[in-house]
Amino acid sequence: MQTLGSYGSIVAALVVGVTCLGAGMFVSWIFRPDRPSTVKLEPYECGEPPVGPALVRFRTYFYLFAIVFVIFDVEAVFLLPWAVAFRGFGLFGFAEMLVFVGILLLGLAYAWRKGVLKWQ
Amino acid sequence: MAIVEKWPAFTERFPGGGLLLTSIEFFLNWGRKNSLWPLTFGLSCCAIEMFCTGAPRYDWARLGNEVLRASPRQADMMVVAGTVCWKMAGRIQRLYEQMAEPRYVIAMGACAVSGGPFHFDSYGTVRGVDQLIPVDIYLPGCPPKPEALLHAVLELEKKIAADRLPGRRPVKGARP
Amino acid sequence: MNASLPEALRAAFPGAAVEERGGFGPVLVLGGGAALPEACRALRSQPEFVFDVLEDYTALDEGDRLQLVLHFIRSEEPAVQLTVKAPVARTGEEVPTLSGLFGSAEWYEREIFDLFGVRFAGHPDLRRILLPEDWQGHPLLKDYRDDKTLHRTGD
Amino acid sequence: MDHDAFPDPGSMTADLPLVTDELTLNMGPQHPSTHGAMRLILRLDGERVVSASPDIGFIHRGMEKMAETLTYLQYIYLTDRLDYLSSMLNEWSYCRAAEALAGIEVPRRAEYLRVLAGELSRLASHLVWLGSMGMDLGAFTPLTYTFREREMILDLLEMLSGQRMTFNYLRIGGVARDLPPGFADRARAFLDYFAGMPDIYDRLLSDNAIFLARMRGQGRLTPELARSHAVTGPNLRGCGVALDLRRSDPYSVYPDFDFEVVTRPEGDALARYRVRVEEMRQSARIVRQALDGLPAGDISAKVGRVFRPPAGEAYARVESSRGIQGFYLVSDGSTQPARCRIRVPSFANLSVLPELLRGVHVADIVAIMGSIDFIVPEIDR
Repeated sequence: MQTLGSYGSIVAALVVGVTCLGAGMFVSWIFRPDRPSTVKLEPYECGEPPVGPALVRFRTYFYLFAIVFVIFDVEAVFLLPWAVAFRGFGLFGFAEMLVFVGILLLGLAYAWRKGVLKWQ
Repeated sequence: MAIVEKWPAFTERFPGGGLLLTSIEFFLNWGRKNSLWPLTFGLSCCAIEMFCTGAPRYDWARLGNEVLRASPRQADMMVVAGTVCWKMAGRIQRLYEQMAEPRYVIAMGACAVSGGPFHFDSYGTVRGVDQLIPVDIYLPGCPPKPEALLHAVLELEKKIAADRLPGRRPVKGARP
Repeated sequence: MNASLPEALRAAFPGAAVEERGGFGPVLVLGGGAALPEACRALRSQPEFVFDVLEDYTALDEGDRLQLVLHFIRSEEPAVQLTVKAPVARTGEEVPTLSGLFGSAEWYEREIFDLFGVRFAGHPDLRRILLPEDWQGHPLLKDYRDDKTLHRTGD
Repeated sequence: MDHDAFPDPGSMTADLPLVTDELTLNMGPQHPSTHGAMRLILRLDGERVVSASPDIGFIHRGMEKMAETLTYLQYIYLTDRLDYLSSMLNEWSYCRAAEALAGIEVPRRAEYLRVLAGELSRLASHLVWLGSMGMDLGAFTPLTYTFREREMILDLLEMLSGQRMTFNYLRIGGVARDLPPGFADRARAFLDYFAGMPDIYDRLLSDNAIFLARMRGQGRLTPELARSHAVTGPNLRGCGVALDLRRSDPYSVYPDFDFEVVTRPEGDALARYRVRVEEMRQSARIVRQALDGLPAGDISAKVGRVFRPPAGEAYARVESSRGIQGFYLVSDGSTQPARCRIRVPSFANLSVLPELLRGVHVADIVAIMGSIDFIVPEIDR
């Protein structure tokens, strides 16, 4: 493992992940009965035959909500690796992250002021 | 046609095949019978007794059906708890069809078994849910006490334990 | 107050018969279904009646004709009860709806139509409320034969 | 001048109304929060409800027709299947109607036993409501608490009548059995244990910030709308109208008991919730007074084996856990009623739902329906 350096552990983790997932899916593919019927494939609506089209033009408001969520979700993704190696950065790393979070807080304040978070 | 319809019959012909298949069946059935997720499907009085079975005193989570699933896609067992009427009949069939295989049905209460107190004079009641969907366990009582429902689930587990993979030769003398 | 209710009824509704009945309040028998709306409007608005809650609205099958039965109470004194009856022909008679006066009448009338077959003129949404849409016949009539073949699993 | 043919680009800003379609959604017969098989056809505009129309009748067994083919005594056990959470109260209104038909005088001890069993049954019904109300809003803990207390009540009622939910305990003219030995002190032990429970429910739910935020101001019911739709019971008392048959039209031996009729002025879901939790305390008080003041005497009036009331009609009512529950019996002198009309509180209470749900968010539908506390088999009969 010495020669592979730190990448070896990443490859090992990847391999173990894929094989476990693959094995699980393979076993279930072998044993599961597969008898599709027209009623089974219909969308489930509390026991009713589905009524009305599902592809309906939603209000644009759902899209705004989704975007605000994605922004802060991505922020969390960046926070995680930083938080793991937090000890090594010292004051500089901390300040750097403060600036990053600060900019996003600015975005949140703007969204809040514009009333995006309030459902009309 | 799923692959599971073909390979058991194929491996049965080999000398060790039968042993391999029965051990596989044992593990499959052991997994299925100990995690029967019931569909929340209460109609009338028996539904409240089903809640009591889920409540702390009788607690059918001990038998593995902890999670009461609202949608048939994630449910294994449908407990028909209450009076089945003609207006609901079509919906019950649709819900049963939309459940994933392998699925099991417990007809809980005299109403679901045979129309119960409404067997004779009611114009709106289906005399027994087995006119609509195949039923595995019939549980009498009006309403049956939670202990009786726990007993019904145990009987269902015995029945699941005897399940066999599709395509295998039937065991001589076994119940159909 | 309660003792004079039958007299007040006789005074207000000369054409209708007022019967005394044990502990459940007097019975006002109207001439026919057509007299219902203004009778109920009077019962609700006039100061000596103030029957503002239509507690129950149902029908009876009396062989040759049906009888609409309405139970009224006063929300201030629910002890005071009043029953209003109105004879209706078995088929073919359109009774004017009360859903304008009382919100509860809308569903009660749908149920009477569903189980007795009495049609209500001016009802916003007169269709079956309890039985499936394609059910034949009106079950609570005495001559209703429960035909087993009718029952399908149609939804 | 075709200049106006093209609108000024500046005017095409974002505030043009974007037409979006309405989504029709089935909150169908099989749904965890419709408290039974009741379908709600929702027309939604995004998160807001445009209109909601209930579709009922999925558990319509035709019990009113069955009464015409069963004798008076045979029908008692069917009345338990109406509002099976508090079925003693249904039996009570049916027996009162039959007794009024035949003019039977019920002895005082039987009346006390009926009050005792009825109030215990009301307590059990409110406990189920509280548990499922919490579960509807996502709180699972209240269910485990309330069902534990309810099991104790069911043990008491099982001791008394032999059944947990469908008791068949009352008879025309009295009750079927006297108190079993040891019932009184077991009941008192339960009452002492239950005395502190409503405060625990308050800590669990009533003062929970999320619960308050979801319940306060939802489904506001005005007294006029309630009167017009003949809404009765805790829903009506939740909007300030003190209409409780036990006090306003005192039947049976209720004048001997001292309890308060609980009302709240606001009329929203939280007010109905507080009315019911307070009613639990009142019911416990009544049960204790019934136990202490139980008179001696026989438990049933003399009624012949064949009950054949004179021709006539009677309409008797009882304050059930959901409202005014009454039976309108018309007898033609035979052993079977000519007509048995069941006046059911949930039918009227549900008819007000479409008005309450107009313009509401989808998530609040569950809170409002839970606060109205209707039972579907009682609606469909």
